[in-house]
Amino acid sequence: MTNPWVAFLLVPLVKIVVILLAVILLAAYMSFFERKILAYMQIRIGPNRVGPRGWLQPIADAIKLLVKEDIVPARAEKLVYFLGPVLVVAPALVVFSVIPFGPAFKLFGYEVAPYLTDVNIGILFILGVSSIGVYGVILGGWASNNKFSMMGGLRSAAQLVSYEVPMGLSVVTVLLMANSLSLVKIVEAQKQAGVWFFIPGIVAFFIYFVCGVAETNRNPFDLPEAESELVAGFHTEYSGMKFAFYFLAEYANMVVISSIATVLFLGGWLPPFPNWLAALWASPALAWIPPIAWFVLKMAVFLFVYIWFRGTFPRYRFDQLMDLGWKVFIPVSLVNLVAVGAGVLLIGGK
Amino acid sequence: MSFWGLLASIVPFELGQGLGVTGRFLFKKKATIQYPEVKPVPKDRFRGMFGFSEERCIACHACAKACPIDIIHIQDHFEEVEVDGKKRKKKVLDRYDIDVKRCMFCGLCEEACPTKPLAIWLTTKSYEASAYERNERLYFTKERLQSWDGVRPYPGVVPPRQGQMPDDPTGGPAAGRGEPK
Amino acid sequence: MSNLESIKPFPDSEEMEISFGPQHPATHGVLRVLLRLDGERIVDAKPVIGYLHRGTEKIFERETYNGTIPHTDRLDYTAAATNNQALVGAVEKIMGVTVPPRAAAIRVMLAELQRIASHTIWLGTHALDIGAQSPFFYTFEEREKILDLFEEYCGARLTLNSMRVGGQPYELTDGWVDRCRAFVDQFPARVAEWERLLTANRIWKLRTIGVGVISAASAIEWGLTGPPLRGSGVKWDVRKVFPYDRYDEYDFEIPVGANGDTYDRYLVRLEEMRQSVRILQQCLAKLPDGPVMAKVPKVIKPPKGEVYFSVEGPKGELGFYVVSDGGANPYRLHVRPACFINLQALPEMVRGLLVADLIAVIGTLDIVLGEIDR
Amino acid sequence: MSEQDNPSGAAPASPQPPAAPKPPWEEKPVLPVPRDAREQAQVRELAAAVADAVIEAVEFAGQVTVTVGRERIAEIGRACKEKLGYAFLVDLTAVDWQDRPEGRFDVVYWMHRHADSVRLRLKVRVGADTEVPSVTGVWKVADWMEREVFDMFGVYFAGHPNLERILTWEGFNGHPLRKDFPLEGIDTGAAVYPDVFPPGGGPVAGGEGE
Repeated sequence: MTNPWVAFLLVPLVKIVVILLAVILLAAYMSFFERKILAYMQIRIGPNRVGPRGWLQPIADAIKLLVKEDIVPARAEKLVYFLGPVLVVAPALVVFSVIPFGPAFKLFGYEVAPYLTDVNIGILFILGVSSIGVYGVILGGWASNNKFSMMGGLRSAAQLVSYEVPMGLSVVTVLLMANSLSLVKIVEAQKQAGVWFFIPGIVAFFIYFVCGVAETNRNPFDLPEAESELVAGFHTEYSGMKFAFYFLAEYANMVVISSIATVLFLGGWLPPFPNWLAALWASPALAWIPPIAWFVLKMAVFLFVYIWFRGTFPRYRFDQLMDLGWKVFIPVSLVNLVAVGAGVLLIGGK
Repeated sequence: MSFWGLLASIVPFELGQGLGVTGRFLFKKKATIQYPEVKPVPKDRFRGMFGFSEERCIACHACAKACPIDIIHIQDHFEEVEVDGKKRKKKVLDRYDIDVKRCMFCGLCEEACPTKPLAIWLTTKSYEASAYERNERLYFTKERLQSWDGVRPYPGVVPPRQGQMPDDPTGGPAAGRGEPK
Repeated sequence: MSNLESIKPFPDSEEMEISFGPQHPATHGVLRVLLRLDGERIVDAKPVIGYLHRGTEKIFERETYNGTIPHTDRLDYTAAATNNQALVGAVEKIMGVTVPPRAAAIRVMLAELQRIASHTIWLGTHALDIGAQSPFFYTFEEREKILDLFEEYCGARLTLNSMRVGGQPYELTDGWVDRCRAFVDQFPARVAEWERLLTANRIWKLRTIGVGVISAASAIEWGLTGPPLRGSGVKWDVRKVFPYDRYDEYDFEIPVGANGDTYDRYLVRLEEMRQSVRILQQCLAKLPDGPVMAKVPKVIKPPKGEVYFSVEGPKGELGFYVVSDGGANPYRLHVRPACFINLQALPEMVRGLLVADLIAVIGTLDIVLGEIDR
Repeated sequence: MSEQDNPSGAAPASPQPPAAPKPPWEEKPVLPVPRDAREQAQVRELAAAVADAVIEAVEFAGQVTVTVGRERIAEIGRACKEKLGYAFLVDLTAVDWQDRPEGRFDVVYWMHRHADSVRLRLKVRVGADTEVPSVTGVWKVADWMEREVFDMFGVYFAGHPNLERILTWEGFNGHPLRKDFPLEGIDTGAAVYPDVFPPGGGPVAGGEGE
């Protein structure tokens, strides 16, 4: 740390730009991969016309959405209609500020951490900020002045609120095991414990992931935008850049959920199986792989499962979704919380 | 309920089974045909663009009568032609128009045609007859019917009157078609 | 009629009217359903149809009898062969024509292939409505194979125009039988694959079991035919009751459901596909030789009279009522559309359910607007 | 080929080869002829169930048509359903005989009995401006069928719960399946953008939509 200006201003600024660009690009390419993988599951080829094998498709989509006419329904509530996409996309991007993509490393003599900041209440911050997104959805649905949008917005609100509870409860089990709210510390705790938390917290892991699918409104919980029922749900009336914001937010949220799952349950940037295959881990064969690659790999597995779900499952009905959330996941995660707590006490924990 | 039934009702095995099906399809051969580059081959009996031959046509109007939606318009007159030194009256076509934009490609005109080989047939394997302006481009006079101005013929198909006459539908592509009765 | 108190837990709540369609992704075309909703619960539904009305029955009156066949292709455009079969059957009945056995066998094969094709579309779209995307593509792949067979036989894939009064216009091509057999042999495995995706799936079961229930008695009362009727447990099939085109020579079962809900209708249709495969195998095994066209006059002029003839289409009983005044054009040619009459029971079936169930019920009725609106 | 013949039919309509070696499809088709069916079991049954119901009974191509009085159709329909077991109304339609003196329209009911799988056709003759009693009270399925007949022919059904147009739109002028309705249709005044889509033609090249 030679120059404080570099440490306090330049490094965070560069990090912000890099993370933002990376996330936006990732979300855009996420849509590309989704289309490709879905197509391959459905014996099709998928986008393959723009660029070599279709690799420039997301760029073309982005340009199309940018230059598209931005239609505002005549009887929409203009300000709120504008606010909706902003409220959705901003929290989705803000959350990335606390996600640790890897351990700190040295670059040109500076200590650089591949994350914007390590807040000691990181996980609370994420839960808090990401729930703001629901306002964007419900306000956008209401402001469109369309009955289908309205229903989509209401469904989404109910769904997000009910699935936040079991999700939070399953996160708490990890906190019990790691004894910290900081995401970096949680990863380090997994390194110390020598076991990733998805093994002791298998139930919590499962609940977290399913609730994450529900939180991001993805199949089989994609009711707010179920196109066969509600046309396109809350974003029926949105077009152009505003629609792109909703779209971006959905994919960014998927990345958020996957990366949190990676951090909490799959050991973040740690190479696989610290204790069982310690020899392999320590061996130079895997050592050359940068930690951030492990993180991305694990995240990609989650994202693939997201797409796989979408390619396979039918959709729940709204009341069945609520049943599942309140009557299954919340009791199970409560019991699981108690069990994990007891386990931590018995083993001695910290 | 047996133990396994209970277990199956809690653990979603059957969802995993479904995931297995879609997962397997990930690696299967894809069904997509890259259309403009790869053209699907129509079958021999495929009813595509019209083939028409003016010299075979005897102007009997059977096709126009058979057409369910009356899109074949024929006008003719008699002319004196000298055949083997004898003067004979012969029907000459003035107009043979098909309003292809309304055509259902049902093939009833082809079935009604009494000449052998047929004067009008649809087994040309050509299907790229789309146009930007339907009223002009998809109205085929007898000249256009024989030159296929505006139709992209299927590779290997020669428009009527260009080069040689295409294969006779009675002897060529549609061989084996059972004669009614 | 369901009782309103049980539907409306909050009697003071305001009802919302929503126009579901005609431009809606899940109404299978241009069906419009006027819904009165209490929250998401359907208080009343009123189908509004006619957006695809083309006056087919009026057009029939100016055509010759063979000229009407291309128009029937466009009624239920997912099942052109059975439409053709019903029409030529009606005209043959009023003419007193007997079809040669080979022609009848070809008709049966075309009709059963068409039934499979129609049911595959139904399965794909029904699953897509309920949210499962992939079966749509898997089923359409199979359907393409059937359409290839149709194309090879009669030159068209969708609007077949494949039958004539008195028999069949074409002989089978060389190798058609082998290709058909190849298709038929691999098809049951594909059905089993689709079943692995859906039949045991708990989400699919949640969405379909107990949804859109109609009892056997009220199914008859509402005039349902085809799989919706059989799903309610009524063992009734025109192929068995009034065997046409020598259907009595084939050995097949009529699958029936028990509860009359969406899941039962789903199972019935899947089983019907397997039974169609069975009929096809029998057809291919003992395809009779001989002519494919009976001796009929060139200009068809039936005697004065009236005749109704129906076949078991993929959607239900498809009938044609021919009134002839002795001329070469039908005096009146009325279609008894299966979808039109099946759709009529929709309000009865969805009252008190949720919007999402409406989609499932529309899907399970397997309507085609071309036949409803004519 | 076997059809929906009545087992009680006196003679099957489908041609029978008269012990000739030629199969029926190589013979000229034997046209069915109408014959009186008053003595057939189905008609007798009906006559026994409802007194003086049968005005005329004809059997043609194995299908029995009974003409009944217009005013009594609902009553006869109910008797057919409840006493004779015709629980399933297969079809209901109308035929326009434009210049017939005894009433312009035939309204045709085609019923099915599940017990022995026989079908019976009822027919009433209706004048241009007389009403027919609705059978929706007997068979629920008749609801849309009667609406369709009303829409297409302009036959009014008395006692129908919701007699409105079904295939054409509310306010359409005329009844398309009447013989005097022009085949090419009428000017309904329903052009959406008359300047872009002039009457009598498709869209003009280069025209701009709204």
